[in-house]
Amino acid sequence: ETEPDTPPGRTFAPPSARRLARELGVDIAVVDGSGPGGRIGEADVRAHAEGGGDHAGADAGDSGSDKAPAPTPTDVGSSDRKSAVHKRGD
Amino acid sequence: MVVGDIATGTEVLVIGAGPGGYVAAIRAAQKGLDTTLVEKDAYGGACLNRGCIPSKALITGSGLAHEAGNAESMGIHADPAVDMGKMVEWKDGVVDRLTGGVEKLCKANGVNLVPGTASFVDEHTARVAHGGQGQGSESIEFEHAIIATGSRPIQIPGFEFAEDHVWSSADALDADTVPDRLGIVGGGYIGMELATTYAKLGADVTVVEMLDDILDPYEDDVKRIVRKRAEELGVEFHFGEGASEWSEGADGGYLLHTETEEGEESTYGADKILVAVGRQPVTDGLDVDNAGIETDDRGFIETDDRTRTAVEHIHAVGDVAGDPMLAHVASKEGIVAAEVIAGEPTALDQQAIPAAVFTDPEIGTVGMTEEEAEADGFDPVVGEMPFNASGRAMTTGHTEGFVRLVADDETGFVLGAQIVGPEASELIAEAALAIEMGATLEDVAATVHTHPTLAEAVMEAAENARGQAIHTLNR
Amino acid sequence: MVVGDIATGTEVLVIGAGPGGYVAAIRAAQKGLDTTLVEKDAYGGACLNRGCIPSKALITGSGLAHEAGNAESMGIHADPAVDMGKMVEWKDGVVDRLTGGVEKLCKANGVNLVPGTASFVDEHTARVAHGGQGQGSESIEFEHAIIATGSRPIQIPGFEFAEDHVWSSADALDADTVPDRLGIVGGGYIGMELATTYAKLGADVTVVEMLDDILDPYEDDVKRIVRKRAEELGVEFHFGEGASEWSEGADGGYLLHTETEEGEESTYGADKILVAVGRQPVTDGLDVDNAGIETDDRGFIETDDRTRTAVEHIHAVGDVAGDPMLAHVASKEGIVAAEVIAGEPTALDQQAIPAAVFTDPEIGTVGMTEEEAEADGFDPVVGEMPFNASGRAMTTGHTEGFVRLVADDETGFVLGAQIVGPEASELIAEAALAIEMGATLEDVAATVHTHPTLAEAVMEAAENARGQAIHTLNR
Ligand SMILES: Cc1cc2nc3c(=O)[nH]c(=O)nc-3n(C[C@H](O)[C@H](O)[C@H](O)COP(=O)(O)OP(=O)(O)OC[C@H]3O[C@@H](n4cnc5c(N)ncnc54)[C@H](O)[C@@H]3O)c2cc1C
Ligand SMILES: Cc1cc2nc3c(=O)[nH]c(=O)nc-3n(C[C@H](O)[C@H](O)[C@H](O)COP(=O)(O)OP(=O)(O)OC[C@H]3O[C@@H](n4cnc5c(N)ncnc54)[C@H](O)[C@@H]3O)c2cc1C
Repeated sequence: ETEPDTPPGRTFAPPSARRLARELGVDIAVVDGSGPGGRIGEADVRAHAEGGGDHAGADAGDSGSDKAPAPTPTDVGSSDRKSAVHKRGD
Repeated sequence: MVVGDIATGTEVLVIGAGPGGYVAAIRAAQKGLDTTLVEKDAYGGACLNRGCIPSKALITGSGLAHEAGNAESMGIHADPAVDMGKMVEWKDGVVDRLTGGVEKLCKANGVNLVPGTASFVDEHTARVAHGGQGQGSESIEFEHAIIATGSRPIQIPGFEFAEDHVWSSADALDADTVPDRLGIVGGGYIGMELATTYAKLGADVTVVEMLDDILDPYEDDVKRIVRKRAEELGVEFHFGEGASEWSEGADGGYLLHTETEEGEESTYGADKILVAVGRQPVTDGLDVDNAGIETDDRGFIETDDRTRTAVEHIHAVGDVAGDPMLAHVASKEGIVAAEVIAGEPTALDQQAIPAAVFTDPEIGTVGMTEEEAEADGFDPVVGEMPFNASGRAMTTGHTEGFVRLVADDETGFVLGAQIVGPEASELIAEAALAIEMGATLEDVAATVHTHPTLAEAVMEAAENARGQAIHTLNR
Repeated sequence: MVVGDIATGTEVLVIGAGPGGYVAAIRAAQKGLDTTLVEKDAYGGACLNRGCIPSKALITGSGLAHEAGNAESMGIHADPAVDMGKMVEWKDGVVDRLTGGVEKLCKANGVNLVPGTASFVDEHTARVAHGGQGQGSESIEFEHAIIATGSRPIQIPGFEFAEDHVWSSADALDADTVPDRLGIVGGGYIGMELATTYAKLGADVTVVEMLDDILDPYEDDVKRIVRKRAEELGVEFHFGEGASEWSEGADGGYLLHTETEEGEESTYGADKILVAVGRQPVTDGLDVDNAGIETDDRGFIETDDRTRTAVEHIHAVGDVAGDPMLAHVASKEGIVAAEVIAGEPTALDQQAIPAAVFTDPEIGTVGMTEEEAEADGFDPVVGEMPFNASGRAMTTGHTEGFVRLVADDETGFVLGAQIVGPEASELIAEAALAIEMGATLEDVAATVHTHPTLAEAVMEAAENARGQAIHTLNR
């Protein structure tokens, strides 16, 4: 039985992405984050699980995920919440 | 000394030193821009001098006196006497420290302060008339301008503001005695904050509101809690009635006359009549048309998501730029204006704007209601935690209200929050960050929240939306 | 009626109904597991009955009385009299409602409640001795167990707890009168919360602490603010002194004897002596060795990041599982234990645990200090906002303290926050969410914060770290 440990030190990923990593058996410490500063989102975790390391960008809507990495408030120009969510999530 | 018409130049001219203007000026100066801030009255604008700050100070004072006088069940016996003049003096001290601070911060950041009234001469020139007799005026040439002239209370026909009987909100915040009977026209947030304040100070408060409830934009269950508590405090409400006129009463006080849509008339005795029916933008005397700018039919200046007016190098921020007319919106817009002028890619891209009402209990909201989320095409899921199930709320003696989170069912993204209860104005900050960060219900629920705190209720509401709250039953 | 030794079976046996155990039991039942919760004393454990909740209730009561009695500068004249018996009665009412609520929530979620004292027979069997004379016992077979037996106050030699003179924290929360002089041994958070409470209730409080300051784990500038305020309230501190013994005084009270490391002796008069020097795990009589579990040299049960003990199907949560001994940590661990047993991929993967001290002013901290961040290999950048520059703080009359954010300079990630000031316990929630989400300083700064709120100070601290705060000078 493989059960990824919670990595020591800080992990820059939201709780949902950390939980997903455990669910998929991914060691989140080796996932490349596509968010600001290398923040890891759920799409990054899924991309890692599927593609062996190469991450899909935060805006890549084709990662097959129904959830998406945390957006950044510098998403200029999308004053419409819904379109912002869908852009990140579809 | 008579100062003639001298001409100076500046990169950024900011007109009005309220929370829109002074924040814009400081940020512009921080970005290395030569910045001039013109203010005709008092630093800090409406917010610091006769709005947010003085109202919150009196809410604290009246709240403390009232709470201490009603804590027998806690074993506290007190019969507090309030010296209203002294309380207002204390409030004035707070205001003075803050407005003095604003002036100092502007100077420390290198903003040129120019007292006076500004008006546009053309697209790149303003004239500043200095106050006082024979003080002359100066011409200022600017590369960019930020209009932040704010708003003033709306007057209604027959109710000219006059301190001895018809109060504006500014008068209500500067009274030296508590009137025995206070009639309030308008049950919006300013009317309700002042109704609560004066009821706690011992006035018999009557609120007359044209609509059929208080606090128009809020949801029914939010309004109900605030209205019920106000009624407990002795506030009397008359809905569906518009103020038509006032007259002198036989007892030395005044009579407030109202009329329903059907023409039914009523009369309420009052020693002061506070009119708080809304605020209108201040652009008169500003001659914006000289700069090629038009105002809309309500007097507001239209702007885009970079706070630019139709004339690209002239921005407008704060109350003068339209709804929501809130201090933190003015400041946010001020920052965006300054950074856009500095060439940065800043924009009004916030996902949600929090707002608070400092009634008893407080209201804090941010983002979408369930109904709005539905209208926006989401399939919303809702979680609630009532404060009467919160240990922390019980230990504060304040258990009215709830935290409600609205999220997208499919993705779990938090879309909105409605909080009514103790410290709602503070608790909404976490929800606002959750929305901006694109946090899910799981993220909020998995974040460890200190025990015992009111903020735990935010976590519990997230768990409730997921069907697994601990301290409340899941539906 | 004498009940014989009956045998039952359960999927999950939870021992102890404090915030660790009852939360674990409810979550386990929510996950569809057949769950039995054994409690020998009172639902809610130390936290609800003689810890978090009663202390916070008395902090509210004493705080309100004190504040109302010291608000002349606000124009409020009151001379509150506190009926301590009544205040404790009110506190008891709060506790009763909460413990009753815990029992109801357990039942509503389908948890089997078994009153009694549990001990392990073997790896899959526990015996529960029912309370009262001749009440017999029962055997319970379990697939999984969660040990949540909590902690009790440490006694020091020569200071056996005895209500008429040597108080534990539980006694201090149950007094019916305020002692004229209260001696407190221990300047940790429990000692300091009670020192503040009793000082506000009018006692002459003396705190004796072996170390050279209060609140050991906190930073100097945080401690200083709380210590100074306590001194203003009349609390007298004696650092570097250990309590050696007590004796009867000539005046009917007692004498608290202390000694420095160098053997220097002092004596302080006191009518009650409160010993608050820490808490130790409760495992006696539990016979954990029968289940193959060992305790460490301090008596704690070691666990992994899934709350499992060395025996994989037996978990331990809360105070009995070691530091930090906090209610919300117990609850978090309880949830993890239940979900791990239910086969879910939950773990103790939180990035930071917030903690609060409910002194005057409050302290709220989460994550790393600047020093810790450095030690951890980060290049930390720090931003601060003092509350004396916060408009909201001024309007509440409480301006001591500050918000400090610690972030990684390179990426901007928020690593920690230290808040001391009004509502610090609530404000820390936003910082905790920021850390869990991997938010940057820019994220926090760009989130619109309601004006006027204390939470704006979190935003300002983020801006200060970026060199562009508006309401405080940037360094
Ligand atoms: C009683 C009350 C309570 C309130 N409470 C809250 C609250 O709790 N939270 C909140 O967010 N909002 C609150 N508000 C609203 C808040 O005060 C406004 O949204 C805010 O002040 C708008 O800021 P501003 O900078 O746009 O304009 P203002 O604050 O109105 O400032 C405009 C400034 O421009 C100056 N000016 C105008 N014309 C000229 C000119 N031609 N030349 C030079 N100077 C000029 C004015 O003298 C003024 O100082 C409250 C308002 C009131 C009345
Ligand atoms: C004065 C004071 C103030 C505090 N304030 C705070 C605060 O503000 N915030 C905070 O986070 N923490 C606070 N704490 C700490 C907090 O109370 C503990 O961290 C928390 O109660 C631990 O929870 P627990 O479930 O591990 O154990 P406990 O709450 O100790 O519960 C353990 C339960 O197990 C039962 N039990 C023990 N052995 C057996 C057995 N063999 N069979 C059956 N039942 C058994 C006990 O009767 C008890 O009910 C405070 C503590 C004190 C004393």
